Amino acid sequence: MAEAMAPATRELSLQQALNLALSELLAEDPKVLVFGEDVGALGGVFRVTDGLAAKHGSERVFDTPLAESSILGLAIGLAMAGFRPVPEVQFDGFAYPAMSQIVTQLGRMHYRSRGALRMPVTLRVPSFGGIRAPENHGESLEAVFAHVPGLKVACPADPQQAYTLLKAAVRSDDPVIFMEPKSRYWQKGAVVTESADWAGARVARVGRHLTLVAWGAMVARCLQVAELATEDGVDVEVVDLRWLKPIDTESLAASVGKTRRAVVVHEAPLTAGLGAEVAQRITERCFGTLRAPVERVTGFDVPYPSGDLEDEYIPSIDRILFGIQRVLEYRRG
Amino acid sequence: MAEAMAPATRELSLQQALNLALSELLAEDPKVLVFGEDVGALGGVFRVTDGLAAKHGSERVFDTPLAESSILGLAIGLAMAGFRPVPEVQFDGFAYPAMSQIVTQLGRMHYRSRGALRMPVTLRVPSFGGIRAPENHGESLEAVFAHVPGLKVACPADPQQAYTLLKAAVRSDDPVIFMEPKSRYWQKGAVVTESADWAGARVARVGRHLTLVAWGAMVARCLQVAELATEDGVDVEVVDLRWLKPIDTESLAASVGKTRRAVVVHEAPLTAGLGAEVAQRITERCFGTLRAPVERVTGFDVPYPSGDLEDEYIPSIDRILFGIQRVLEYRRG
Amino acid sequence: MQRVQGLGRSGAAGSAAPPVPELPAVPPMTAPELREVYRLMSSVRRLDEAAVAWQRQGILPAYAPLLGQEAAQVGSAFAVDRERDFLFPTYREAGVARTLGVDMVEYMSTHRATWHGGLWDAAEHRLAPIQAVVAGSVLHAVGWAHGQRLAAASPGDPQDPVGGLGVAVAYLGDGASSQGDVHEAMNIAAVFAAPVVFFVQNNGWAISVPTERQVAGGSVAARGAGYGMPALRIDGNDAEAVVSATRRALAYARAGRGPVIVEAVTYRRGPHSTADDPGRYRTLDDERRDAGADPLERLRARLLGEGLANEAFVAECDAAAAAEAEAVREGVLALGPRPGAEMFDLVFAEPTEELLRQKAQWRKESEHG
Amino acid sequence: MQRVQGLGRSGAAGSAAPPVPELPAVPPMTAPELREVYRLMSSVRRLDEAAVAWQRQGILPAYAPLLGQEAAQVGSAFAVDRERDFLFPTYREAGVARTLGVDMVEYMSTHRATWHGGLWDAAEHRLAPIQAVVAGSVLHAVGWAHGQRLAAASPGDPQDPVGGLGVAVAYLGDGASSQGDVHEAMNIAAVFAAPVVFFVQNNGWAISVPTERQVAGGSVAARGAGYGMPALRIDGNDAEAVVSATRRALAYARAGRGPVIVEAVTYRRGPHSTADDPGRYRTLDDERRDAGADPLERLRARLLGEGLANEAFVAECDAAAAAEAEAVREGVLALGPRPGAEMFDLVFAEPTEELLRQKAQWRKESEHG
Ligand SMILES: Cc1ncc(C[n+]2csc(CCOP(=O)(O)OP(=O)(O)O)c2C)c(N)n1
Ligand SMILES: Cc1ncc(C[n+]2csc(CCOP(=O)(O)OP(=O)(O)O)c2C)c(N)n1
Ligand SMILES: [Mg+2]
Ligand SMILES: [Mg+2]
Repeated sequence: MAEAMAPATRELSLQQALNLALSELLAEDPKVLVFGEDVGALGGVFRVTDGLAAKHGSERVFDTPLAESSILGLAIGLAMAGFRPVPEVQFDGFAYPAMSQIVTQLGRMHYRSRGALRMPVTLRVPSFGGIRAPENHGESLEAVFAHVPGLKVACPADPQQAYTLLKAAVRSDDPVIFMEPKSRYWQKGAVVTESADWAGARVARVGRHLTLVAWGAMVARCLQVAELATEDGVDVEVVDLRWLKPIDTESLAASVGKTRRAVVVHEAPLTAGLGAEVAQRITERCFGTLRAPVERVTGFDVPYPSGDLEDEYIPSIDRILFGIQRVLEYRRG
Repeated sequence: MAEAMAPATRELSLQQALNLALSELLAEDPKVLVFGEDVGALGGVFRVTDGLAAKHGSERVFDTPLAESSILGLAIGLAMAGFRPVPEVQFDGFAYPAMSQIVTQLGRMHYRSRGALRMPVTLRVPSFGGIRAPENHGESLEAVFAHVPGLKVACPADPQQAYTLLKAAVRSDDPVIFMEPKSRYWQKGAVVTESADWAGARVARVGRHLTLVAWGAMVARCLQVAELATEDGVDVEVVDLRWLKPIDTESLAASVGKTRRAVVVHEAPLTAGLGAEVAQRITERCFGTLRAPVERVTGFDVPYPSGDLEDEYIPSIDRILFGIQRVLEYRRG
Repeated sequence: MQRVQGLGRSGAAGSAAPPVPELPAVPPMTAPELREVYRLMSSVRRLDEAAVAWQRQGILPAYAPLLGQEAAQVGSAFAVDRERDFLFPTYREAGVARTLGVDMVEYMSTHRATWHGGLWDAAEHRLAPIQAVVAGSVLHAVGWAHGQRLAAASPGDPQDPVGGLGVAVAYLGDGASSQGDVHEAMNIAAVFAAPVVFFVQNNGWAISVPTERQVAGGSVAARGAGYGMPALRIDGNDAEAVVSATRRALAYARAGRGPVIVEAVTYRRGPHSTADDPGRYRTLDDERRDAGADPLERLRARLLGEGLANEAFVAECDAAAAAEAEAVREGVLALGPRPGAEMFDLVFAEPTEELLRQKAQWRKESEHG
Repeated sequence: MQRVQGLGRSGAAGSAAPPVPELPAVPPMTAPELREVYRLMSSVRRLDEAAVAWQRQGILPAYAPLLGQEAAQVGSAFAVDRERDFLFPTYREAGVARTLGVDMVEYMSTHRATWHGGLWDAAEHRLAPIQAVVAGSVLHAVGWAHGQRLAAASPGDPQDPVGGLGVAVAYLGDGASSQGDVHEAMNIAAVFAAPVVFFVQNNGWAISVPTERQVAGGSVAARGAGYGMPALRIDGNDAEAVVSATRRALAYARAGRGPVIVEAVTYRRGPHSTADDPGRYRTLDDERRDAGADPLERLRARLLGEGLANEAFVAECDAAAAAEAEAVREGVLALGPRPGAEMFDLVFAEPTEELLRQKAQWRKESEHG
């Protein structure tokens, strides 16, 4: 334990890991700015920006009026002026009012200006469900973001990934949508601050019989499922996709090339969800070896429901196990 | 020819077919309203609403100020007041400023209100590229719309479909996003006005060796490709998806169950495009009989380009033929 | 159409402020009306305080208190015509719902995480579902209102509809006023002369951001002039001021003359929600200084001072409020989760095969009990 | 913070219009300046008319003429500091681009369908790419402007930055003013005191919709007061009025005092674009009545009338404009399509494997020539 806590390793919650990364980013580059609704004195409704205004100044960490299109528009203009903005929209569902700025402006300004105007913007979006929140506070927009040309999309699953991916995102000269799994903000884990492992997907658990592909809060659930599956003698590999755009197809193909079976899990609705893309990429690369069609265990094609029903909506351990079973029991018709 | 032109059949352009359908809908139901930017005196920038204000009155066919979120917000409020609104956003790219109203309001009001407030709204969206238009006037948003709970999505490929689907959409008590292939507005075809064939997908050409799945302007292109393919002895079936949500999986499975090979074609970018969903549905249903992974021939993951480059971006006949070839030549590795 | 209106022939500069019409006057409130408003405000105060307690007791996962805004909410809803107007609330409108006669168990069901939007019938009660998107329903109000004009049009002069128009009341906060949708709504309402009252509760805060760092110029009502729209900025803690201002605005809109802004200046005495920690952004001293007089106490003092009611009446209101809160508590406790099948069944008016298939799969894999 | 500002202790109603500061005065334009503006306007007029002709000749797929708006465009761009200000155009700003010295072949490349946004270097010329989304870049101007404050902050008083701030000029039309983003931009700019000039060309039309069915109250400038923001509504066909108003606005913003609206009232004499058919929504009589005096002719008459220039100067400007238009025509004709590889190479600053793969596939299956 004493060794595990070497200087560069700390035990942090996902929210603390993000806070630390932001604070270090603000310290290392005077061009970094953090802003959004209630990110200043309040420290954000999830406290991700807690203390940053006090430490780095209220010019560099500032509250905006309540207007998401503006938050993105400001970020784009600030990037044009040479800054490296890290804006926040308070909840996933409030990315919609900013959608025109995200799609037609943020994702296109570098291209439109033929590279004259860089967009090193990292948009933080507390995402996904699982916390019994009000309506439109539990959205999963990854399929929408991943479809938009000119954006990159990252999604950490644990404190280490949160720290490492946020640093990589903010240091990137391209726009990154950074989707934070809000139901995991308070989960603790060891964080190695000098980790250089941030590119592509990540094998979160090695296994032989079947690959579960997930991101965000579903990674921890899939790891639980994997433990349960061992009881039936099924050895599950869990791939944490991490970057939802561009997708690390090589890692998916490597894993499923070995296991020959895959289930992709996400909270977003089924139809046109990112699971279709992941499944199709796996199928394209592993068609000859796949033993069953890739299964999808996802949210349903319904509005994200109220707290009482959210466990019915989010892929449960049972539903993921059913999905695994369908793949294992598949027989060519 | 004289017989084909029986009273109920007319030779109309796609834009005229839409105009006729709207005029008949306005006449049959006093609750139908048509509105948007420049839809009144001007008759819409594509003349789809030409003459409707003069004929049905400028209360029922009216211009709005230049604000797309408002156009949707008005539609929702008018639906709450018992109307059957048929709003237009002038071009695909201007659905983005209305995205919050579309996703969090239009798609959810029926659910949120437990059915007390119906949303019989048909949002007309001139869509897709191919007309050398300015930036953000050539977007393909079907994957985004199809992912949104609470919406239905229709997309006609020719004048007959335009007429029939628009009637079905407006008469539906649910919100329908109606994507009009703007590059086909001036294409003529026979329109049977009493057609009852509007549900599900449609086999646009019967074939034995391979299924091409497409929608909108890509249907005509796939029909061309099918003719060319006969020269190589390949008999291609073309499925016009028509409803992009819900997807008619049965018809896809029936076609590919027979041909055992499929290519899906769309203009939208590859990643997280609707092609992934279509491919995955086919794979789920036909895994045992499929001879090759479903191929996708799509736009690239880049912003829709300027006129000079659009033929490089939109799936060309050559690129679709390459896709067909990859499927036909596929050998299990 | 002369396009350079506002510029004289000389082309001299100016800002071309459009003329803003006057609102009609309304008679002062009667004593029974004032008593009724007091009764409603007592009931709302008790319910609101109770809901905060229920959250602490684990009965509600979260709640957004309206403490201090009772006069604004009860007063505005009291003024409407419950037969023909239609109200569009935010997530902090328990006082509006109660005044309209909505079943408060059905209202609290939102905060109980039973059903987003609440369980009441929005069409029947003429109160739209709870709106979690800030400013999300302001445009709906304009659309609904424009619909009243369209329905009233035909023969007569739409400027003077027979019997008057139904009016939409759009509730919004100071924070919401920053959203683009609010500008769009005000502009369109004015262009269309739609019968809408934009009822702004300026309670000083949008979570942690005070009005002066939110609303340029400091007043939402001040924006009316730019649209040529009448606007009233009133003491939102004075129940009669709220009722009268809303009545004036409603009368104007009802007559087909167009939209009005009413900005009720009040104070959010509690936290933003039960999850909030106001100590991070304001002090107790700030609160004491800024909150002003309590609206319920003010009305009580007036009723007693002017002899419009006596202590017995006040006590009776208190007792009724306590009994009501207790009944609501029991109702809320008895609220079970909605059947999971509603997730699928309530999405569309015309169900799809796809959702029926998904429901069947859900039943097979997840249905509990 | 006193939250009931605008309400007296009595709680009396009012609309609480915030005080609006005065703009600084500027000296009148000099004769050489007026001549330079005339020279630029002649050049822009000729280029614009030529572009319409090129569209008819099939050289350009489409074009958005600015006929009648030369004074507004040249005048406003003439007033800026080309070293430190930054301008955000719409799709109808050829006059602004020309005045800033942008290569007009690179500008016209947009209308040639060569490259969305145009081929000039936006950072170097301090003119953002052409914006096809109505109101799409107004918020960028506010962000860029806020960046000037942040950069200037540190030691000194940001209210009085050393040497003055760079100012963003956001161009928008009367139609654009209906968009929510414009309100958001004005509100935030005022809250942040960002150095922005909102330069509105109110040309009477948004495609087929006249200003009076678009802009409630009739004036965009009239909205400034609600934000506590100075606003000028000027004769946008009077070149000197435009230059002076823009200079006053720039001086105010440059001094760190905040944003300003300048509404230049002008007229879109031509169609919305070469694809438009104005005969469907306005008559030639309307046009004659509403357009007012031609801005180029007005300035010419003034220069000649006041002896600030002679006929030879006018002829020289004409000749130069004609030669320039011919040179641009040749340049535009010589514009080849951009290499398809740019579709992939210009998306990101840091390329991705995925796009390299897609580019390779494109090369294999589609590359022509
Ligand atoms: C579009 C949107 N953005 C952000 C939020 C998160 N949020 C909920 S309430 C709130 C503050 C609202 O302030 P105001 O409009 O003044 O209303 P109040 O809470 O004071 O009643 C915020 C930022 C939201 N619900 N919707
Ligand atoms: C967001 C958006 N909606 C609609 C359009 C289509 N459109 C292009 S120009 C225009 C009218 C703009 O009017 P205005 O702002 O007055 O500028 P003007 O054309 O008169 O210069 C419209 C509706 C668009 N480009 N962007
Ligand atoms: Mg507030
Ligand atoms: Mg205009």
